[in-house]
Amino acid sequence: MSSQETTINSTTNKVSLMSNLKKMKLQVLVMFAAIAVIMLFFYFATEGSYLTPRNISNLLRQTAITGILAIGMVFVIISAEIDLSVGSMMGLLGGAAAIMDVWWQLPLPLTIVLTLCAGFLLGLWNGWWVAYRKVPSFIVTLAGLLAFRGILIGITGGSTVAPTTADMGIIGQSYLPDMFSLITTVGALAVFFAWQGKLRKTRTQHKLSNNPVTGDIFKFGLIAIFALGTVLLLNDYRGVPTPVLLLVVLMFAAAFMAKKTAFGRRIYAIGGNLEASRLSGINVERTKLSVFAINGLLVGVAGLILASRLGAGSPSAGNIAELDAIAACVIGGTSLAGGVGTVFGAVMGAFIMASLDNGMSMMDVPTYWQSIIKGSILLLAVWMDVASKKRA
Amino acid sequence: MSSQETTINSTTNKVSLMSNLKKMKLQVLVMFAAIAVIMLFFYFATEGSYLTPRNISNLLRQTAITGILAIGMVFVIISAEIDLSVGSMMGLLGGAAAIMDVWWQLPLPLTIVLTLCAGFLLGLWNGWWVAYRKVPSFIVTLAGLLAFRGILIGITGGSTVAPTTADMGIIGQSYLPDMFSLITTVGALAVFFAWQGKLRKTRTQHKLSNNPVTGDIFKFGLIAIFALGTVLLLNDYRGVPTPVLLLVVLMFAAAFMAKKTAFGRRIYAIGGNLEASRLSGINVERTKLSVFAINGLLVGVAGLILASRLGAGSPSAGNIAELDAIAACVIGGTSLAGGVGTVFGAVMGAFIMASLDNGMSMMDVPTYWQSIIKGSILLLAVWMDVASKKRA
Amino acid sequence: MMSQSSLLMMSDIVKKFSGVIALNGVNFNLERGEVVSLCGENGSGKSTLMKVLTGVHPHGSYEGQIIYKGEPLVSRNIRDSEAKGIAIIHQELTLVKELSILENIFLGAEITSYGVLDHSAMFKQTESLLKRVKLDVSPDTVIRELGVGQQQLVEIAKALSKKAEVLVLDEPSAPLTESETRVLLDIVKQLRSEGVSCVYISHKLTEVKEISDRICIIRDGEHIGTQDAKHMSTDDIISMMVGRELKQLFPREEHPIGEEILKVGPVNAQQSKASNLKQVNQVSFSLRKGEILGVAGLVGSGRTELMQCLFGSYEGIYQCPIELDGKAIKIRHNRDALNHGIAMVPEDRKRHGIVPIMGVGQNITLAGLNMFSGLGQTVNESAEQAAIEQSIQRLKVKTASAELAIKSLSGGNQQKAILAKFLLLQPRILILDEPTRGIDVGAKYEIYKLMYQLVKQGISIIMVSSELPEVLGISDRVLVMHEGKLKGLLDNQDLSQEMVMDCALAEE
Amino acid sequence: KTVKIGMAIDDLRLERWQKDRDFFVEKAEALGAKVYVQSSNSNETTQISQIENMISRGVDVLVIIPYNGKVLSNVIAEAKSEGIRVLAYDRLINNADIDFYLSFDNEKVGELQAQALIERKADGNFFLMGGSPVDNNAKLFRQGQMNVLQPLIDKGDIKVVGDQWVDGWLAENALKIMENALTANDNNIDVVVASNDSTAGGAIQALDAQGLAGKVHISGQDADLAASRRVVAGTQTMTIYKPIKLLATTAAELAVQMGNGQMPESNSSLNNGTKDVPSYLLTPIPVDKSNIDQTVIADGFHSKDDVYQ
Ligand SMILES: Nc1ncnc2c1ncn2[C@@H]1O[C@H](COP(=O)(O)OP(=O)(O)OP(=O)(O)O)[C@@H](O)[C@H]1O
Ligand SMILES: Nc1ncnc2c1ncn2[C@@H]1O[C@H](COP(=O)(O)OP(=O)(O)OP(=O)(O)O)[C@@H](O)[C@H]1O
Ligand SMILES: O[C@@H]1[C@@H](O)[C@H](O)OC[C@H]1O
Ligand SMILES: [Mg+2]
Ligand SMILES: [Mg+2]
Repeated sequence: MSSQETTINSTTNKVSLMSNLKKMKLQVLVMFAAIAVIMLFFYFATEGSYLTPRNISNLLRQTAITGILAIGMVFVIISAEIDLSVGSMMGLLGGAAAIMDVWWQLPLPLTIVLTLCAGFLLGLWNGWWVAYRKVPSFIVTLAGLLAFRGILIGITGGSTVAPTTADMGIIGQSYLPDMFSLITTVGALAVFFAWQGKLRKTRTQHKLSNNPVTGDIFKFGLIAIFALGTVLLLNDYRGVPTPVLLLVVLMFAAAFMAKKTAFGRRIYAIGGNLEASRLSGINVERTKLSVFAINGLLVGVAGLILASRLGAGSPSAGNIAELDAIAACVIGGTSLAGGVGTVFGAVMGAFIMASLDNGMSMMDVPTYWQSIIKGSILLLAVWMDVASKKRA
Repeated sequence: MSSQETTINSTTNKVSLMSNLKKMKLQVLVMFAAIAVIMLFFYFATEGSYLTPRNISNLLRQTAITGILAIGMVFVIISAEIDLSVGSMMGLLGGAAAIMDVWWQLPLPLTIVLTLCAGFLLGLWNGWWVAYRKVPSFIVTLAGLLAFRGILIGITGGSTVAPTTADMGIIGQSYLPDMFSLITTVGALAVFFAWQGKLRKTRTQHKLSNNPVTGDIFKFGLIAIFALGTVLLLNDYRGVPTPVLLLVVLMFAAAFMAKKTAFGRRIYAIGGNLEASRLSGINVERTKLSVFAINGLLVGVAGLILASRLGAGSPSAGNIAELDAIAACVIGGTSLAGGVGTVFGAVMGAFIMASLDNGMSMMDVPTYWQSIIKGSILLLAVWMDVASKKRA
Repeated sequence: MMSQSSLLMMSDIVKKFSGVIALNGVNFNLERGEVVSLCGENGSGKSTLMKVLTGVHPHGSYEGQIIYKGEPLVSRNIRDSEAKGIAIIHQELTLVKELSILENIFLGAEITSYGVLDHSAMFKQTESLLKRVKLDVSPDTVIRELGVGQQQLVEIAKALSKKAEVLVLDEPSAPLTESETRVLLDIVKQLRSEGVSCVYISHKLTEVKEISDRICIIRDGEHIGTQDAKHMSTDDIISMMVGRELKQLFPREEHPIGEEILKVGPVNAQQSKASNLKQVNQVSFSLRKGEILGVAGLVGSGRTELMQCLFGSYEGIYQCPIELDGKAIKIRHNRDALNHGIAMVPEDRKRHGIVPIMGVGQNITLAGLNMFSGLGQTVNESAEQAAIEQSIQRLKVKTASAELAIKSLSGGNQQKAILAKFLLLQPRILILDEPTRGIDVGAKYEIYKLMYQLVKQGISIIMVSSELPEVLGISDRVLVMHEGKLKGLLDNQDLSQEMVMDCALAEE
Repeated sequence: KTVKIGMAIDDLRLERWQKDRDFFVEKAEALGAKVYVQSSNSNETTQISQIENMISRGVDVLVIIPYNGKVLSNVIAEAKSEGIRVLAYDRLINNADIDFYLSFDNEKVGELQAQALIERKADGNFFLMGGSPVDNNAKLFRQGQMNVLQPLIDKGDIKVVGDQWVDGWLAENALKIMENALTANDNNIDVVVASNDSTAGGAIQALDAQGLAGKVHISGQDADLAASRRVVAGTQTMTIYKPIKLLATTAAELAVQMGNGQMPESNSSLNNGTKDVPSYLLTPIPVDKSNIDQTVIADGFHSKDDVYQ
C-alpha cells in the first residue's frame, strides 16, 4: 500500500528507484507470505500445537544451526563462490569441541576459543586455495567435505564422544533470564530506531528518496510488536534459547558488516564483477580469504551449538548440512551467480526450511512424504519469488 | 615438440590458434600424467594386483556409472546450469526398473524402454522449471534430490526390491564375446582414422596448419595400441563388460554431438554467453530443456546399470552420486561458470576418481584415510591443472 | 515526407521500463535502399527504438505500430524479425568468447548436412566474409583472442551473413579506428547500392554526415525531427541533439606544462609464455606534469597492453621499468599503481569498468572506499553520499538516482561514472583508455573540459584513443604505435591526421 | 598357507562396528590369518566395489556386514565363482548363496526391548523409533517389538502416538524427531521404543531438554559406552548387551575354518530366499542398572571406571 502512494508522488525519474525498492519489498513480502501460509497450515494441521510458545521455541532452536551456517554461506555465495565443506567442517569442529570437553576436560571458555580458532583456520585453508591458488571453490570445498569428515572419523576413532559436561550444555541448551531478554530487546529496538532516524535525516539531506513517514512508522511499529511479541512468547515458555540469541546477534552483526562496512561492500563488488573490482584496487584475494575465514568462524559457532545440543561429538554429525545452508541462502533471494543477497534473507530461508521440517514431523508425516513435500515447497517458494520479481 | 615446429612455420595470426591447441594438449597431458602416476603408485603398493586384467575389468566397471552420469552432467554444466538430482534420480529410475522387473515381471526390453522414458520425463521436468519457469537449476534439482528420493522410498515402501531376474543381469553384469569386441574395435579405429584423414585433407585444402604427419602417425599409433591393448587385456579376463561398452559408445556419441552438431555448439554458446546466444536467435529455452532431458535419459541408462549391478532396487541407491558426477566433470576441465568442458575430460575425471577409490580400497587403506586422501588428490589434481593453464 | 511506399514505418512508438519512459511517441521510417542515421545523446532511446524494431523487446511490450512491407510487423523475438529480413548489430558485443569466429558467425543459423555441421561450407563463407571486412585472421580463431576492434569486425561480418534487407548498425564504429571505419562505411555504401536499407547509429558525426541519406534525431525519447542529410550541417545535428548550440568540439585551453615526472620503458610484453611474439616491443616514453599525452595507433597496435603494463594489470609476462619523480618504482599489481597515484579508466567498460548490479553511487566510491571508512571499516554514509553527489554533479552523470543499478544507465553515463570513480582517488597520473568510446558529443565536450580542468591542477593524463581528431584536438604530444612498436613521439603542433598515419605505417 | 580374509563393514561411524572389527581382527590374526578391512560409509555401491576389489586381491573368505542385505547377490555370485567362502555377519544377506550366517537372534532383541519396557509401563502413550529403513535387522527388531506390543495395542492399553524411522541410525535425526514428537504430544509420551543406542542417545537429549530424561522409559541396544553410562545414570531404561566379543571371535574362528576348507557347525538355519543358510545365532542379553556389573562390566566389554566415570 505505502509504496503505491510514493509512486504517485514521485517524479518520473524517481520511479525506477521506487520500483526497485518495491521489488525488494515484494520479495520480503513474498517470503513473509510464504511463512504465514506455512504457519497457518501447520497450525490447523496440528490442532494448534504448532504455534504454542513451546514449539516456537523448538522451531527457533532448530533454525539456529542452519541459520548461523547460512549467515556464513551467504557471504561466500555473494562473493560468487560456494562452500560445500560446511557440513563436514561443522561435524569436525563439534567433534573437536566434544573431545576438548570430554577427553581433555578443558574449561568451557578455552574449548570455545580453541574451537573458534580451529574453525577460523579451516576457513583460511579453504580460502587460501580459492583465493591464492585459484582452485575453483567447488573443488576446494568438495575436497574439504571429504577430508574433514575423514579427519573427524580418524580422530574420534569413529566412536561417539559423550557425554559432554553440564557446562557445555549452556551453549545449546540453556535459556536466557526473562528480564534480560526483555530489556535487551527494548534497548536494541531503541538503538535501531534512533539509527534509522539518523539515516533518514542523511537521506533527506542528500535528496535521496525516503519512504513516507507514516509508512515507516507503521513498519517500525510492526517490527517492534513482532520482536517484543516473540520475546514474550518465548518467555512464556522458558525464555529465549541461547542459540537463538547467538543467531540473532550474529545476524545483526553480519548484516551490519554487509551493508555498512567497506569490507562488506567489497564482497558484493567482487561477486558482481571480479575484474572491475580488481582494477579498482580492491585486494580481491584477501577479501575472498577473509570471507572464507569468517565462514569458518561461523561454522565453529554452529559446531559448538551442535555438540552442545547432541551432548556429544558424533562422527556423522552435520551430514549434508551444507545443502541446507545453501538452500536457505537461495530461498532467501541470494543469487548463486554472486553479487546479490542479504543476511536477513538467508536467515529467513533457514527459518522457512526449519518450519517445514518441524511442522511435518509434528504432523507425523512419514519421512518420505516429508522429502517430497519439502522438495516441492522449495521449488514453489523460489518460483513464486522469481515470478513476482519478473512481474514487478 | 611437434607444436613447436608448427609455431615457427605459421604466420602471426595463426599462432593464437596453435597456442590454443597446445593448451588443450597440455591439459590432456596433465590428466594422462596424473593417471599414469596414480596407476604406477598403486601397482607397486598392491604388489602388482592393481594392474591385473581382472582388476582393470573391475576398475572400468566401477567407472561406468559415474562416467555415464558425468556425460550427461557435462552438458548441463557447459550450459551453465547444475543438476543435483542425478543421484536420487538414478536411485528412483533403478528402483523403477527393479519394480518392473521383479514385481511386474515385464520383459527386459520393455523395462529398458520404460525406464529410459521415465528418465527422459524426469529430465524434462527439471528442464522445464529451469528453462521456462526460470527457477535456478540449483533449486530445481535440489528439490528433485529430495523429492525423487522421497518418491523412491514411497513406492518401494522403504524396502529393497529384489532379486532381479537373470535377464536384468545382462545390462550390468555380462561380458561381450572376445571376438566381437576385437572386431568392433578394429572397425571403429578404421572409421576414426579414415575420418581424421579426410579432416586433414579439408584442412590442407583450406590452407590451415596441420600437425606434422609424423606426429599424427605417432599419435594415432598410440591410440590404436591403447585401444586394442585394453580390449585384449579385458579379453584376457572375461571380455569387455557390457556397461563399459555402453560407456564408450555413449562417450563417443556425446562427444560427436558436442563438437559436430549445431545443437552441441549451441550448448556451449548459451553457457558462454546467454544473452549473446539469445540475440543470435537461438531458442535458449528449448536448448536448456533438451540438455536436461538428455541428462535424464543418461541417468536412466545409469539407473538400469545400477539396478542390474545391485540385482535390486534399493531405496538408498545412488546416494550422493551427483557429487561424484560433478567432481568428475570439474576434474576433467569443465568450468562451473559454463561454456567450457569436454565429454572426454569428464569421463577421464570419472576414471581418475574410480582409480583412486579402487586403488585405495585394494591397498586396504582405512575408509577415513581414503576420504582424506581422495579430498587431497582432488585438490592437487585441479590445482595442477589450474597452475599449468596459467603458465601456458 | 511519409510516403505510402515506405519499406518500414514505425509510428508513435512508446516504450516504458517499469515506469520509466524511454520512448515517447517516436516516428521513424525507412525507404528501400537508403541509409538513415539515428542521432541523439546518450540515453535518448536510440538503441531502445532499434530493439523494438528487431523483436528484442517483443511485440506487445511497447505501444505504437510498425508497418513493414505494407504489413504490420509482429516479432515475438529476434528470430521472427530475422526471418523477415531485419538484422541488427548490437551496441554491446554479442559474441560468445569461447567459440571461434566461424561458430559465432553461424550461431543459431548453422549450416548442416544430415544434422552434422558442415564445417567446410561455413569455413568458405566465413573466409569471404572476413575478407569483406578486411580482417585477416583464421575463421577458427577463438573470439577471446581478438581485440575489441577485431571483435566488432566479426560482428559486422556476422550481420552481413544474414543477407538482410534492413540492417541496423548500433554504434558499429565505436571500437574501430579510422581505416577500419573506412572499410565499414564502404560496406554500408555497397549494401545501399544493392538495395539494402540501413539504420546507422553513431556519435561520430562526420561519419553520419558522410553516410546518411536522411538523419533522424531523438532527444529524451521524443522525436525531434528527420531531415535530408544534405541540408544538415554537423552544427545543426548537434544543436538538435543537445537542444543548444555547441560552438567548438574541442575546448582547447592553454595550460602550463611542468617538468618530467614519469619515465617508462623500455616496455616489453609477451603474448603468452608459449610464444615469443611481443604485444609491446621496446617502447619507452615519458610524461610531464600537467600534460596530456595522446596515444594513437591502429587497433591491435598494443596500446592497451602498454597501459596495462604501466598500471600493473597485464596478465602475461612483461617488463616495465618505471621511474616516478626520478626514482625507480616497482608496480607488481594495479594496487601498487593506485598507491603511487596512477589510475586507469579501462577500455572495456562492461568487463573491467562497472559492477553492473551495484548502484551508481556505490560504483563511484568503490575504489576510494577507504576515504570514507573509519573504525572497523565502517563507512561514513554522510561523507560518502556527499562525495557521490558531488561526483554526479561534477561529471553531469544523468541518473534517476544514485541508488539505481549502474547497468540501467546509458553507456555514456556509465563511462562518466567510472571516470568519477577514479577521479575520486585524486590521482597524479590518469590513464584513459578510449575514454569517449560510445559517448555523445555533448558528453564528450564535457569530458574534454574536465580533462583540461585536471591538467590545470597539475594532473598528467595519458589518453589512448582510436579517434584521431580527438587525439589531435586534445593532446599536447602524440605517441604513435604500430604492431607493438613505438613509431613516433610527436609534438602536437600543426599535426595532421595524415602525418600521424604516415608515422604509424612508415617502414623502419 | 595364511588365510586371507576380507571384512566389508557397513559403516564404521556406528560405534559398535569398531568393536566388532577390533575383536575380529585380533582373533583372526592370532589364528594366523591376514585381514583386509573396508567400510562403506552407508553406501551400497561403494560396498559392492569394495567387495569386488577384495576378490581381486585374492581373499579366501569374505566376512560381510551388509549395509543393504538385498543388493549383494551379484557380487557374491562372483565371489563364489572364484571359490571364495562368504560369511554374513550380524545382518543377513538375502537372495545370495552365502555359506554361513552368524548373528544374534534379532527378533529376540526386539522382543527383549519391548518386554523390558512394558515391565515398567504397560499402558499409555508409546512412541516408536525405528532404525535405518534399509537395514534388514531394523525390521526384525520392529517385528520383535510388535510381537510383544501388538496385543496391548489391540486391547487399547497402549496408544501409539508416532512412528518414525531414523535414516542411517543417526543420533542427530533422532534428536529432531523426538523434539517434535514431544511438542506435538505436549510431552505426553510415556515410553519411547528406540531400536539402538545411538538413536536412543539422540532422543534422550531431547527428553533431557524437557526435564523428562529418566521419567520417560526408553530402550536401546548395543551397550555402547555412552549408553552404559546413561543406564547407570538412569536416563536410559535398558540396553541390549550383545556379547560382541563372543560374536567377533566366533566369527574369526569360523572364517579361518572356512578358509581352510572346513564347514563350521551351526545351531540353526535361516532361509534367505535362495537357500537355507546354516546359521549360528547367539543370545542377546537385556541389561539395566541391576545387572550391568554382572554382564557388560564382568565381560570386560567396558571397564567399570569408564562406565561409572
Ligand atoms: N532494460 C532496461 N531497463 C531499464 N531501463 C532501460 C533499459 N534499457 C534502456 N533503458 C533506459 O532507456 C533509456 C534509453 O536507453 P538507450 O539504450 O535506448 O539509449 P541510447 O540512445 O542508445 O544511448 P547510447 O548512445 O548511450 O547508447 C535510458 O534512460 C536507459 O537508462
Ligand atoms: N586476451 C587476449 N589474448 C590473446 N590475444 C589478445 C588478447 N587481447 C588482445 N589480443 C591481441 O593483442 C593485440 C593488441 O590488441 P588491443 O586491442 O589490446 O590493442 P590496442 O592497440 O589497444 O587496440 P584497440 O584499439 O583495439 O584497443 C591484438 O592483435 C589482439 O588480437
Ligand atoms: O546392533 C545393531 C545392528 O544389529 C543393526 O544392524 O544396526 C544397528 C546396530 O545398532
Ligand atoms: Mg545505445
Ligand atoms: Mg585498446
